[in-house]
Amino acid sequence: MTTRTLLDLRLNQPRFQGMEAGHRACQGCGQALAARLVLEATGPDVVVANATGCLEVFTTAWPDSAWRVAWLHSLFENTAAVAAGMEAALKAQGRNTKVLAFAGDGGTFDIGFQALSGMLERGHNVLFVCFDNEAYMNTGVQRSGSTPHAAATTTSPAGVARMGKRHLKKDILSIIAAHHIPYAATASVAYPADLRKKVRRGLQVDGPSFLQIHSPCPLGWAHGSELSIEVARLAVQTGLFPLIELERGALTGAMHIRQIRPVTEYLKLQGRFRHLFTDDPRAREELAHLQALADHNIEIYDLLGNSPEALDTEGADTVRRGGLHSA
Amino acid sequence: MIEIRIHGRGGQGSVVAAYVLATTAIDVGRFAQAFPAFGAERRGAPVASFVRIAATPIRRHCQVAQPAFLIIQDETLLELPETLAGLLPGGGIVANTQRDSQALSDTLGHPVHALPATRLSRDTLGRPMPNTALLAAFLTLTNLLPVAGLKDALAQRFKGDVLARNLDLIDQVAAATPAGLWQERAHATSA
Amino acid sequence: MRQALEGSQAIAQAVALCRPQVVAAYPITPQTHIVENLARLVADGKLGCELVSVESEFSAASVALGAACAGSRAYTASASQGILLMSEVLYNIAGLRVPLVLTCANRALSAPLSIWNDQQDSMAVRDAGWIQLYCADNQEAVDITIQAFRIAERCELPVMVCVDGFTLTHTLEPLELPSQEIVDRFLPPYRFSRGLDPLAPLSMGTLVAPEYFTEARHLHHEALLAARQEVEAAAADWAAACGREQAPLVRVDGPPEATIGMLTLGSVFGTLLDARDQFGGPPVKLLHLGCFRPFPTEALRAACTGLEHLIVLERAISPGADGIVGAEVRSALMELDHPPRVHNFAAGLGGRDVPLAIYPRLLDAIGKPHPRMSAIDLRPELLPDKAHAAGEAP
Amino acid sequence: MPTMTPGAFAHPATSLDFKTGTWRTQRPVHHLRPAPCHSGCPAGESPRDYLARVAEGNLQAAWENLVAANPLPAISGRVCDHPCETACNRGQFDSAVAIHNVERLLGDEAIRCGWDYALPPLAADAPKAALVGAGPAGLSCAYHLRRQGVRAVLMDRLPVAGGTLRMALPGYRLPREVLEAEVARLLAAGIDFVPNMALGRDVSLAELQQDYAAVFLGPGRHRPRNWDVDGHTPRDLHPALTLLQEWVAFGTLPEIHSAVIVGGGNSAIDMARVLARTGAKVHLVTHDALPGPGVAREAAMKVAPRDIRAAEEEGVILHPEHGVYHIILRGEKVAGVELVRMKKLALGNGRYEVVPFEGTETVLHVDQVIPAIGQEVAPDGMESLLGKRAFFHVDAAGRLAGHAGLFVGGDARQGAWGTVSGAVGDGRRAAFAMLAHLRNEAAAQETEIAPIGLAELNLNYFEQAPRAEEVLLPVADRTGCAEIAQGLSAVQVAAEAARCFSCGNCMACDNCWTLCPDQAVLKTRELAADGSHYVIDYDYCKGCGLCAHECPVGYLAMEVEPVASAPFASCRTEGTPLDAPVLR
Repeated sequence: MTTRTLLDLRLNQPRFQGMEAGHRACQGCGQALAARLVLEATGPDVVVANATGCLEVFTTAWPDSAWRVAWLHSLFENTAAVAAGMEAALKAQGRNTKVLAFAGDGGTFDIGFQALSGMLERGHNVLFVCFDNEAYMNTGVQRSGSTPHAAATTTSPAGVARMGKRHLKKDILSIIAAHHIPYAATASVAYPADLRKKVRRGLQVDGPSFLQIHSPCPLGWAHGSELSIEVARLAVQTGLFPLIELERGALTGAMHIRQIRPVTEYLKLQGRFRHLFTDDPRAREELAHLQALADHNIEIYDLLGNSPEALDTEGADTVRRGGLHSA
Repeated sequence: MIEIRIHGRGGQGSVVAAYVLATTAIDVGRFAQAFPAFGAERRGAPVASFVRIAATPIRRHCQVAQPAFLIIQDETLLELPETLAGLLPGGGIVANTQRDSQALSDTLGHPVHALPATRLSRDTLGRPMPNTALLAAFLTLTNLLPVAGLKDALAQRFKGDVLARNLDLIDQVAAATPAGLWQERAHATSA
Repeated sequence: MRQALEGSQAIAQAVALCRPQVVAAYPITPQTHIVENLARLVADGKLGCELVSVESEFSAASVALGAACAGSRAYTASASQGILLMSEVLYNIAGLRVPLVLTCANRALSAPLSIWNDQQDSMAVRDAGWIQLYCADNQEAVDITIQAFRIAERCELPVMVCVDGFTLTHTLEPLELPSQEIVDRFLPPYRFSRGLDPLAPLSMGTLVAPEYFTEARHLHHEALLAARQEVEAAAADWAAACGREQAPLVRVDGPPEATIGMLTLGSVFGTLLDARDQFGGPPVKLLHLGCFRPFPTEALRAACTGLEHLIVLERAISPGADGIVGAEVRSALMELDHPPRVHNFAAGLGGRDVPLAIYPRLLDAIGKPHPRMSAIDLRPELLPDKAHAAGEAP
Repeated sequence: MPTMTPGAFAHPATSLDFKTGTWRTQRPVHHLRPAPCHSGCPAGESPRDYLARVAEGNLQAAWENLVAANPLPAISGRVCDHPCETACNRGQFDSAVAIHNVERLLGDEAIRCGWDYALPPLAADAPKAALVGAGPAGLSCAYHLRRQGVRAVLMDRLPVAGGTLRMALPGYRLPREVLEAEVARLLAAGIDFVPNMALGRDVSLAELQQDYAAVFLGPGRHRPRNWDVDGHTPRDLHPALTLLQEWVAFGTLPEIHSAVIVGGGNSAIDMARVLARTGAKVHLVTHDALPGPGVAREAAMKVAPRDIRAAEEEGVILHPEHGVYHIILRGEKVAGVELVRMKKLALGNGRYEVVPFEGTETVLHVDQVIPAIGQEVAPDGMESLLGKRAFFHVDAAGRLAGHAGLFVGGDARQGAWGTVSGAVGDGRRAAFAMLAHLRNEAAAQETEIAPIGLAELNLNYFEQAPRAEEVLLPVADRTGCAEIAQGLSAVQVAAEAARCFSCGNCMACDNCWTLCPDQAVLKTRELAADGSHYVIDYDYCKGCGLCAHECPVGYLAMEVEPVASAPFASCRTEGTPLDAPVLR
């Protein structure tokens, strides 16, 4: 019987560890977890184009890098174009290494959108993964196109004149779907098995695929670092972040909600919505507005399950002794 | 000119502490400068911030390499070598810890004033924010600036109940700290 | 009255005093606090302007251009990668002779990526045709920002106010903020002669054929050279209004009989002032270049007459060239009867700290052979061996 | 000192050089805690652990874990009132795990497959102990002594072992062949059984104490307590125990048309059911309450809820929280009884007092009253020890004050559980006390750690799932001694094992490993030293608390980061072997 060193054990884990320990993410970072889960599903034969942002900054402080996969960070706005270039080169060399693009919500919804649309329109065989933590976190929580309505950030503060962000969270998935790509889906760190399944589906299709992963940020959303999974799960169970799949623009899959939770259960855990719980009439109006948005999602994506299913919001994360070997 | 370095963890208000200390100095007619160790403060990661206080305008814009005093917001940082790097011989350390000052002084080889700032702030402010208590202790020990100045500086940032609790905390700590214990050390380095 | 303010906060307050009507905001370290403070003022109803939270710096400059052309005083701020992303728009704004003010919180350029301070970003767009003013400290950042609006609107040229990222933007210092009355008297309401007006519908941004292009570029060049007088006039009027002495083109500090000069841009100037007092040594004239575009050739010649050695300490390197500011200083001083020998060094690249001890090292270096352009604070031990050897004097 | 690379590229996984562990102010720690089913079990079983073995498909390993505490699972699986299920956390989620059915199946499988108790061979000079009374207490104590390598000489006044199990438990609850098979296997495993040896008659206590350094007394309670109401007792008064023993032995009962059984224990319920089978109209009166949520265990009937339900189904009319106020006699013959409502009220010092309520009297016309109010210790051979008392006063480990070397367990003990599992537990605790006595060491103190509650589990990870209910014989067929409860199948038992929350112990569900944002939790195929399947790498763990929050079973808890006494304590480099988690 040998006493194994920690490092020996770390190098022999049953799943591929695409991102190693020692990165500088904040405690409880949803994005760090999401990135590792993605690479567990893709495996090592990938090349990654990564946008500027938290993920890129906390994994590659020279001379250290947390990545075990081939990885390139160029700029904030050109990730999809860089990925397209990589895909073209690999196609020219006849290699079937998969190309992944990693970006935050800023790098996907806003500054990187043009390059993304171009890549989708040209049909490059790339899986674009957006880690959506709903604001510019690396620069200290400024509002982005993905920030939810009424959420407070440093550039959409809850002030006297306004209750957090005025505009709505951009419906990026519908815009992506309008490019009629083979596969586009949303996922959440609260449902890792579902997330990994969708990554594998993204890789299998021939042509561009898109995955938007809800990744809580304890710093930006202002909740305890231990609550990241609980918050992510409630986002799905309230209908505010639906887990859906679109193929060629049509809705082909959805994780049904077994027991719909009111949005207040999700909002009250987060400091970015604290101003909605004062006895200001506008706060009550904004809470009603967010509930209406959730109800709308449930209706148009037909999220309410009529009977308990194995993979609905209560069943998908059910644990089994010995863990989920396959997922 | 006096140079002070404040050590904490991302999210513990080390930068606010530096700004409040410099604001206090400026409000009482002194010249001062405060800035964070520039970098991505990750929640939980060790961070430092710097304060310079002087009688004449401070024109330099560079890091503090040899501080005269340290303020330690999280005692686990005492275990990192870089925390004490460059501290002037005999430089005083105000540390947020339950441990005994003398024991720490012997171990670290510098005069240490220990106070349980986290507990004090949790009892009085209702949440663990050690910076106000540590600043109050520092000013009482060094008489560098009047403690009343610190209260005015906080009045610019907080109001209502939060301000009242902070002022109460300052009085508690000032009363429990040996006034002027490091006064001559503060004087010597400010020449 | 004297207040303790963080650099970014002071700049935001200065901008607000100038009553901008459209502010385009996009976050990038270390500039973000400026747009955050402006957003806080708007959210609290203290600043009545349209805050446009754009999706990238390319759009930040474009929104500002559109607003200025449509008749509103426009402002935006950025840094490093953001400046490069908007560079196409920067050339466009200058070429269109559109007045607006941009704060550049100086930060190194990628690659490799750095979020820390040096001046490679503003230097990279020195030929965009903007007026570029550099601030030695946060008081200058306040004063020059306010002057920038008047300079821009009188010269009909955009002004880039360069402030060292972190070392100034994130440093809290005692600052004087002028009253709203003083600024309103100094800065008249925004008026743009060629503004888009349905009643006088001009066409801007036309296609210019070879027959006419040179003349268009010449007018732009003339305007930029003439802007020197406007920069000085603005400084004089502002000094009178606020009571603080201004040094618009070249600030000189040191005994007239000194034969050694040391020139730099930005916050390192304050460090050199303190260092000279601390280390003493031969008399040294310290120069701060407050205006880099238009290049203040006459003012520089006047300041450098009698110098035998002029150390130019830059905060950026143009790879493969003999310095940026150094090269321009050499060419400006060539026609002097006895031009000083220019010793060109860079320091503090990518945020490396520039300590007081840089002063004696510079004085020591000019006594020995040194490359035409090199980083005085290089750490050879970090270099692979063969490049290390090449680092010696040629 | 790193060397700058062209374009500043970095090599893969070099972040491992940067130990983020220094960021922690709290750390996750594996915290093995007892589950409520263990704390609730008088025999000291840990159902969570053997349910885990069942879930892993290893029934023999499950049985071996079970018999480490209770050697008679086939019996207790059938007759125990399973307080473990009342305590089961899952009871507050949907429905408790059917632990007693799992226990029964394991016991039956052991008998069917002949699994070996694997008692260690006795050394030549092994110490020896004598045990009086081969009931569940005696059997358990002998077994546990033999497990510890002590020769156990078990004697009983009857020709066969089993005690109350054999004499008073009807076949429909405990089939004779199951009782005999399991007791026989236990004795055959290495216990010297001496039948027809009555204390006081064939051997004296003094002789025993002379020959054996340690003596265990487990005589049970076999003398019916005299019962009267205001001094009146009917002439033909038959205590339930004697009638029951007669029925169990010979299947005969006196001619009774209607009767009131007085008492709330198992013998009262069994007497009522046996009598109901003869067509008699049977009432059961007890001042105990019906067991259920919110009813204190001391105030409730000490009978498994399923047996109470069965009695009602078979026609017995229950009158809980009632008492017999008068017996209406015609001469010396019973004509009826006057009942009154009563309640067992807690006095505050853990004792209870029965309070009758005037104005609630009713009359029942029956021709017989049968007291089943429990029995007392038959004092023969132990008169000096008992004195006037009805039971032995001993400490938790069965030590009799003032009589070193003498130990008592089972129903003969004051405050006894009155159940099989209680007796088995007494036997085990006494065995360890005797072992300490034989080796003249101080007895080990059993520290009670609070079991883990529902609030400390993360219920998001469990799904509602109905409890497998065993089939019962239809009422019409409950005539002879055919076993009524049919137990669960192996498939149903596996499903129940899968429903177990595994409270307080790792079930290797991978949550901590999957959800750690810093790859600071590493999965081990082998079992780590602390019995879990994961190792926490404190070089990198930042103490965010996610793993502890998302651990379904509450096995991970956060504790304040211990500040090293000497500052600059060096962090562990990855080369050094682990200290805590040595992998086996």
